[in-house]
Amino acid sequence: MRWWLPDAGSTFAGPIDTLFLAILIITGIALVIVEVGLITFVIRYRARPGRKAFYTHGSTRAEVIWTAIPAVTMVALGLISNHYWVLIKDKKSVPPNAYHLGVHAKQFEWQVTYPGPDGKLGTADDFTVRNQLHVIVNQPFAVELSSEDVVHSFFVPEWRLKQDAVPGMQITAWFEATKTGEFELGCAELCGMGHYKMRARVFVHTPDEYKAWVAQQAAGGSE
Amino acid sequence: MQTPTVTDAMRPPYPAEPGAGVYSNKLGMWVFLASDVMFFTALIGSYIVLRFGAPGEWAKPGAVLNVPLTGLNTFLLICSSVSMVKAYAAIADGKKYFLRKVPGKMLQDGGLKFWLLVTIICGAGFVSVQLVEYIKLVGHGFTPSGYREGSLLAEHALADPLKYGAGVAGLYGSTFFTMTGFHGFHVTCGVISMLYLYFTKVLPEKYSPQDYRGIEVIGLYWHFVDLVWIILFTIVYLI
Amino acid sequence: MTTVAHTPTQAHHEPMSFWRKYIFSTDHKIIGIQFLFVSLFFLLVGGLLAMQIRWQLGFPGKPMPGGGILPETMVVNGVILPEYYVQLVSMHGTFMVFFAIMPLLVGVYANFLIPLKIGTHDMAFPRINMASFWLALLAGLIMTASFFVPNGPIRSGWTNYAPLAARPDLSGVTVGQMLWCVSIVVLGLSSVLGSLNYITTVINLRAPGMTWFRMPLSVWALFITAILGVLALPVLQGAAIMLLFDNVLGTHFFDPVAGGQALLWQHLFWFFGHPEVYILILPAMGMVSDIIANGSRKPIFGYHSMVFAIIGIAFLGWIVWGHHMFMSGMNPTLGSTFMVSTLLIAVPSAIKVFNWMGTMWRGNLRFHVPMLNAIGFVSMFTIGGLSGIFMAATPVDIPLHDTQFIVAHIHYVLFGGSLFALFAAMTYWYPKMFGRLMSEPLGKIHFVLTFIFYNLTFFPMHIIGMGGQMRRIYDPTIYTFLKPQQPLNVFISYAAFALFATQFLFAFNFLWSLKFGKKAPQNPWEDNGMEWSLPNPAPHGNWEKTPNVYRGPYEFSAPEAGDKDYLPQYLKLPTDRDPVPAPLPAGGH
Amino acid sequence: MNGRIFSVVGGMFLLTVCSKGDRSAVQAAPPRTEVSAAGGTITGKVKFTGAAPKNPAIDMSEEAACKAKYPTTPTEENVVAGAANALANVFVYVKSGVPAGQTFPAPATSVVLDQNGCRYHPHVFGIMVGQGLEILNSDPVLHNIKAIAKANRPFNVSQPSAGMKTTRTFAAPEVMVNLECNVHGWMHAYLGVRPDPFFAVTGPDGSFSIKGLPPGTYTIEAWHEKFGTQTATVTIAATESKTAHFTFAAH
Repeated sequence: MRWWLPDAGSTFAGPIDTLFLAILIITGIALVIVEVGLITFVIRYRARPGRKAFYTHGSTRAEVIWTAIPAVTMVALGLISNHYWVLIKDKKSVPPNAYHLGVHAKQFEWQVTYPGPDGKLGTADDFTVRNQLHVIVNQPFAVELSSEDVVHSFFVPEWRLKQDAVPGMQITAWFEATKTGEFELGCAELCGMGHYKMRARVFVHTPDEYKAWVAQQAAGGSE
Repeated sequence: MQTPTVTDAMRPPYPAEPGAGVYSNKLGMWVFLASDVMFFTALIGSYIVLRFGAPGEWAKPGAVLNVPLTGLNTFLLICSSVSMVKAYAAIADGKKYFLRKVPGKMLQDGGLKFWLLVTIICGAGFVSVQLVEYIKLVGHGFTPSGYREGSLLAEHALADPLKYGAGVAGLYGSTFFTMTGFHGFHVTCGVISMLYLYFTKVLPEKYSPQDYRGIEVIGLYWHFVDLVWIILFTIVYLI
Repeated sequence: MTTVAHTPTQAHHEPMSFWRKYIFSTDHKIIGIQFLFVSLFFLLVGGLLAMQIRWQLGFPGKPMPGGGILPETMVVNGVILPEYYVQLVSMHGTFMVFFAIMPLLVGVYANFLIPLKIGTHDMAFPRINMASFWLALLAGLIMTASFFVPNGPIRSGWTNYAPLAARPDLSGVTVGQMLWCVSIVVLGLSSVLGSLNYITTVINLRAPGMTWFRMPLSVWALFITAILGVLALPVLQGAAIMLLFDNVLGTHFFDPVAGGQALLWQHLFWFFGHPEVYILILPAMGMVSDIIANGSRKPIFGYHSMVFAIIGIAFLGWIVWGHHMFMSGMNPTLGSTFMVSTLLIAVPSAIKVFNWMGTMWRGNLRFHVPMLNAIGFVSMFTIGGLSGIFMAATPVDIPLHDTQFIVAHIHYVLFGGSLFALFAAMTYWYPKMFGRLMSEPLGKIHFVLTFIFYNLTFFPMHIIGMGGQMRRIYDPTIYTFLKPQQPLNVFISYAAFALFATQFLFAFNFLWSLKFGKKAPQNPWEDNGMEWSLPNPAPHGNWEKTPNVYRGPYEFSAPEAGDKDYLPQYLKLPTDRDPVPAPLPAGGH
Repeated sequence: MNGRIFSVVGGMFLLTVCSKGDRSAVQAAPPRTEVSAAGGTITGKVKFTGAAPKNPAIDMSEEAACKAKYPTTPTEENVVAGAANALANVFVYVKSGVPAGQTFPAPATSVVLDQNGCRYHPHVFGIMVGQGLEILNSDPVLHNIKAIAKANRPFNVSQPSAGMKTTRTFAAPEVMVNLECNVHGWMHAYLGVRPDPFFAVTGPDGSFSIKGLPPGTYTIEAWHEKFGTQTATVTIAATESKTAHFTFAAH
């Protein structure tokens, strides 16, 4: 049984998980304050004969406190989050040495275009594979997302990466896988009856495994 | 139940403290107009977003749409606004219901019945001109989904794609027909309500300087519809 | 002393026919009750759809009991088909948001409470009010009809994202999509007509003495909600019309091939969407404030800050819609601005929660069923509000967006929030509507069971959402990373079935007490509201003579009240002077 | 007052719950004439010249259930070449020449289209107007059958588990209706809808035969998904057998 976020599989996972934990702690504290407060009030101030409620219309001091504290916390949270948000999503954050792949989403499958031996996308030797994403570990990759028909969403939980593929738009999402092995890519945006079946396998190779695979693909065979 | 004493209906009921100071019907119409502003914001906002985000060149003004005729039509609608104000003034300042001779003045100082009738006719005129315009445009091949193949406009667009915005004709048609269509729908509703008021309230002379709420409320609506058309005319026809 | 010139015709009591009095009634209370029964029916429909969803998620591929009655376009050999599953998901959202919770909160309680709580005879425009109900019912019937048309209802979620919803060849839905759009336009009109009625009534028809800051928080919340409704619904109408034209007239608003933009729909929908979700929670907040003050026998803590918190939520609600679209390919810098506004909107909600706790602090708490449900609201809404912060922080939203975590957040705010408040409100104003009291023990059992099963159903959704289970997927078991948490899906399904069953307790209590409930005394909850000065059920036209208001709504345990711990707004104490209505505006215009 | 509200609103409930539409739309069977058992037959062979293009391999590794059904790697069936350049999967039908006024009853048996091993069996086939098409899913995997048609109403049906059966009929003649599965992009099938039984699909040896033709001159068309169409005219005097051969140029 899994009770926490998926295992970390990319460089994003570290900061996102720590931020998740920080928010969990902040909200946890707030939740405990409210729930414990409610329970103690319910027990302590329940109606007893002869008791009269304390007649007050409130206190501005209390209001100021529980306005300022949440406001300050939220602003702090905002500043931290923005730093990572720009790092992950901003176009200029895509590392220059990233390998570029073309991912074309279509109703109910992912068509991944690889640059082929010459390493450049858009040249004659590119080849396209259905529902298989092959990347190299510890090497930044940039996925150029496009969609043919409806909005799909490129989502690899282990990489903490989600980006919608919108028809008519070319969106780049970058990541750097840190763990080898086989993962899964799912579609996170409802795209029709086969939405749940838009599953592709993700392989994170060591550099030479990847080269071998590319060579074998370029030769036209399939494994 | 206590018999209602007839107080001046034009005054707002006694709120606990000075509220908007506007009687309920007028306040209700103002709130409705706010909601209609949001409706047209959605349509016009989308038009602006689509036009600036459009991949190709938008059609040049006047290439497809008949600007001079619609300009005249706009003038007609503005006149109907003026006549609406005259109708409102006629009843609000206690003028007679129908035309009455004013010594020394060429055009008698018309009353509510005359001016509201003028407004209705101008409004109906505006809608019919728009309708004729629609029929002509569709005849030329300008449809909500762009230029119909093999139509006159399609050939023009082929010949001069820049002037006719051939690339984004689909958007051009969609936005044009939706916005002007719904404005036309609003004008038609205005004309129908004015006709209803005309026969049930104005002709039987139910309005008086003490209570002319219906006229003021429909006047508000009419000026709003006229204002929306001025905006639409500028951004759809002129630019 | 002062009356409105055109009081409704009940002034001289000519006997009204059954039809005029109950079916085509212009009495705001009857319209409120009509809304109540229709909305409860649609709540049941929404619940039934939810049960089928839970069956499919808990037991994918296994024949659903009772699935045989459905046509073979939806269920084959008892197994739900994927296209029917996405229809279930879309229709569950649509029915619950538009035809159950919104009418229950705004249709029922704005109609029923506003004239009673501000001391007037009826709404400013009674006939428009009646039209608002019948349009809402018509919209509901049109939406229900979309189940019985070829290709069934929509398949693109209640948010109906554009390219899928705009292209019948891609979604497979033809007539159903048009019916959805038409139903939403009709509902928009009904909601706008209702809202402009509430706004005009609150501004103009308050009784002498009922100043702005003597209005109870429930009326404040309903007033601000009406403003949100009047400004938000037309935008959805515009978007629905554009979607309808894309389906029918072949326009290209959302068709990227011909230059349209897919994101345009998302911007339009969520520009309406976020004020909509505040329409779904503000009335609940208002009514809970009234009930908690009553239950604690203590004035609401920080009345003015509560009012400004409602206004703050309503205002900020207009500038946060982008947080639904962090992942949608929208410019990331927009993501940053929407994050800041979204984080700020958490502050007024925090203020409200702390003020409710402040009200209960050193109170004299009576645990009648409305109070229990109100406390349930506060505790559950807190979790809902806090789980919203996870998604407001944009990097954390990356793994969580469009997963079951969002579904958990929605249900904690909507079910734990609005529905608990509705259970409280329905029980609280039941005597005023029907003259009888709902059974107290049955109400308590229902609350306890609902509270337990509700948490067992929706809390684990946070867990499977963190695990990455995407929203609206037909069969999670085909993903290896979701297999380890499938037992949680099964657990949630069982808890959901139990939660659904518990609701029949409430339904039985509600219907049974109509005829056999204990006769309600004049002021069963010993509350200060103006409505309790009327007999139960309140007569047509409410007061003979517009009542006077002498004090604020929350004078519980006030020193002047002597031995009693409440002091109704309408009670004239010897020291009170009759309120002088505001001077008339000059010139009468 | 409450009793009334209760009964009134109960009535409204019934109003809102409309009864389910009538499911079984019975199709009225028009009166038709019988096909004479004798009549002429047209047989022939379909060949292609040049090298047969290699059918691309299908990587079914994502669907273990389907992959297990193939000893070797399955390939697409774009060009199925038999011995001596024989061309299979060619849909040969009588395009025109059937004497007007003669209508043919749709056979009661329906054509079975089986989805097995993530492939359509048969790949190309014919069906008569009004004849049932029974789509069977023998894979424990989701297939959705999307029929792309212009003359007929398109449909898109899903079959998530094995053993599911869906029946459809076609109201108008159309050559060819494309069937595809969006979940498995390589799955394609082609279906010719004809008002008369005079059609056939070439087997692995490239041969076809159309029987029971009343006397008359017919134009026969041979359709192939990659090589296009070719026509030939044949005249049938009495109960005789004529031949018509087609040769496509491989490209």
